[in-house]
Amino acid sequence: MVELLLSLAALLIGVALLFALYRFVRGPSPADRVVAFDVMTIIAVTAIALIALLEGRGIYLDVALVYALLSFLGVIVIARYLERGL
Amino acid sequence: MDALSPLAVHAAMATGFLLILLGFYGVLTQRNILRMVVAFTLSTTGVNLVIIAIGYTLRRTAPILDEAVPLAEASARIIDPLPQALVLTAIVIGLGITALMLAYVYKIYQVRRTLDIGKLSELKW
Amino acid sequence: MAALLELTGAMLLVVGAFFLLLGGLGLVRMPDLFNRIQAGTKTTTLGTVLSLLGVALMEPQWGWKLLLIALFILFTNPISAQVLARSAHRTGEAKSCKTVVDRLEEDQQA
Amino acid sequence: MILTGMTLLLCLVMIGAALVAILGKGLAVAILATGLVSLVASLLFLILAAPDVAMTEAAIGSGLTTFLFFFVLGRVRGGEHD
Amino acid sequence: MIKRLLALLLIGGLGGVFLLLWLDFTPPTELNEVARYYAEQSAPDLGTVNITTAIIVTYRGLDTLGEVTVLFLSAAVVGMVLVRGRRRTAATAEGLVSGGELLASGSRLLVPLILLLGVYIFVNGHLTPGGGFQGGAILASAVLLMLLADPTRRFSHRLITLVESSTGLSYVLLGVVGIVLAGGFLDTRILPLGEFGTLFSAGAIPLIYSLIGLKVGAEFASMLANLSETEAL
Amino acid sequence: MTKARQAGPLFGALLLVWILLHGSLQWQVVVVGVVVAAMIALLFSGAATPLHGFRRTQAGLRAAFGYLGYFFVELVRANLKLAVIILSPSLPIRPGIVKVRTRLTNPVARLLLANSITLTPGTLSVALEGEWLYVHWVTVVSDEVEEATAEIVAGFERYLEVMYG
Repeated sequence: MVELLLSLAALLIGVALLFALYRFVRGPSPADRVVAFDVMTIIAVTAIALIALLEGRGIYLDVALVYALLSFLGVIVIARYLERGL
Repeated sequence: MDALSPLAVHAAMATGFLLILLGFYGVLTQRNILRMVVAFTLSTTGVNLVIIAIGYTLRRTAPILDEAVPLAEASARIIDPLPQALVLTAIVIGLGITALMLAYVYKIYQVRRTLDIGKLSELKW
Repeated sequence: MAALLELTGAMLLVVGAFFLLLGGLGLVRMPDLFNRIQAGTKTTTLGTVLSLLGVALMEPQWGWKLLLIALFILFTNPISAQVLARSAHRTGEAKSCKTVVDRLEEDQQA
Repeated sequence: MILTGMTLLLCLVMIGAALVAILGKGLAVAILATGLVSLVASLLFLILAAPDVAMTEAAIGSGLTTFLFFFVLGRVRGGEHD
Repeated sequence: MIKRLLALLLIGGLGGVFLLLWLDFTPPTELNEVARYYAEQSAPDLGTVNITTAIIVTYRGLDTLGEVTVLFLSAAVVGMVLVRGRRRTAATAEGLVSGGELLASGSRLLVPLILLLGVYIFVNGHLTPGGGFQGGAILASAVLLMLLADPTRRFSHRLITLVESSTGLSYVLLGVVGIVLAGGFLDTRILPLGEFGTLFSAGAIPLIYSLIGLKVGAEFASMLANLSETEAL
Repeated sequence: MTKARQAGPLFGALLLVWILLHGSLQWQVVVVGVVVAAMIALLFSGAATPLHGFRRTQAGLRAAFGYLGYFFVELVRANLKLAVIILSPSLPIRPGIVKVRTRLTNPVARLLLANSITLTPGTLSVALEGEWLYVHWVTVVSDEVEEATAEIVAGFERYLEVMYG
């Protein structure tokens, strides 16, 4: 049962990733792609937690910690580039 | 708990190889230097991925001995740590190299006002 | 008891993943950038927090670290969304034809 | 099983992002796509049981590389079209 | 046209080689001899939980020293390449758009947290994934966030250089101490191994990794500072 | 002295985060944590934490809990509302950027307000200038300053005003 639910969660996350990828490829403007990128990094945090769960290794969460705290930097860099504040 | 099948390792490795090829293609065909740098970083990532995929050993886990992997079982449970150490180094150096390349791109643009590789022809013979 | 906790955790994880999926869908369906940011920020924040809570229920000894991850997400995610929205507005990002009012633009022109 | 499926999907996303990086129209998009490649690579490293490498990729790919590229791109903005 | 054809040919040839390699590859199920040595010996020998760290800091410590040197050189060359364009005053930065109040408050809030995370990552290098390089990159990310919130911000080059050179010197000195007190250059068994799995264990590894972390952080930070201070074209 | 007092809340917050990161209270962890937190706190005495300017009275504490509860309820409401919008085929949106007023002056409180607004039903802070906050609203109910303020800001401001004075 738990196994099934976990696969369902993984499937949902994967589909979400594909939707975001669609927006990333289609654009149309760079800012749209940045939003897709942002969503993908947040999805990655959940994916890391899921991987840690599946492998049974709590230490993997440190990677999620790094992403949770640093992923917004990339978005801010691009936002500042777009408004010419770099 | 949930094991990775050989198929996945092969897929990851193929992706790595594909990334290397795509990066090389980009480096060889692009005319804009900045785009060449982008392609170069792409192939760096590909190389790293291939090395990590080679280092993966089936049904084993990361080389960190905590409560999930006690010391006594270490040699039966963990994967080869050496490629990881290698790639870790490569990624950090990769950032240094990227920074260096970008500094040169910046300098070239400052002096020549162009990024087109075709117009930078002093070294041609 | 432990089995029940695990089941609840897995369900929460699925709910969280569903919200992430909604975020992706919103990203595809929404007509302009600002609405996409809205869809992308709110749903992914709640989705991540819920799924981290689910993981915490399944593996209680990871709780503190998961709590910190959730806190960091709650702080950083809106900041990046706001900075992006501001920058996009400043660069004149196209707005959907459904937009009824834009006070910021009016004030900037005044 | 789940992890295998995840790996295959991530490989697909990675190839897609790499194609965008090489063939995409604007330079900004190409750089953004390399950021995406680095993100997916980090997840793949984690699945392939290399958390150290995944964390390195996370720490470096999420902010620093993107900044370096966009900074230089911002300074050479005019050079893009020739 | 001919160029593109040549490129495609080259890519095709390389792809063929890769294909052969790929078809030949079967994922192993057993460790090779070197890996088994590391798996069995590094924990009793050096007291590290994370074997990758043991390899980077001790078994291949000299490589790491070289790596840090390469990073230092690339940071120095970036500084040198850009030195001609160094901005004299902050006045030229007036054209830059400021980051806005939200980003400023957010960065004030998050910079200490990011620094703390960086320190956590490199102090726990022997226990959890991560170590000096990751931690250093995270420290530099904190500097990057400050820079993004306020592009005109100046950093103290003297402080950065001081941190970089003193940590580098201490690193080499610790290596030399290893020759005197233990088995050789960069041998980390100069301090007691401590209790396996606690923060103060694994000999000098946490100390060396902290030094590497600070040094890498200072190198990346000096790179960022040099870049941000170059004049806009 | 004032510097040390200013660094106090930051030091406390950092030490707390440090201990949560390790998830243990071994003496080594605490010792290293104290040293690291003290160093960062002294280096960045100008930095902010949620504790900065926080009114440490019973009323402030009660407001903080009220704020947290209200925030999570609003977060869930926001997502359900957005889910309805995204899943309905006709996409019933009426977007616009409205202007609202805030009375808060403490920077941390203003940041928390903007973040909360971003995460709650249908609104996204776009810019914060002086007392004006520009908010993108998916379903604009009213574009008058006072009504929009009552609709968007008032709920959070009630708690934040007590918390940060």
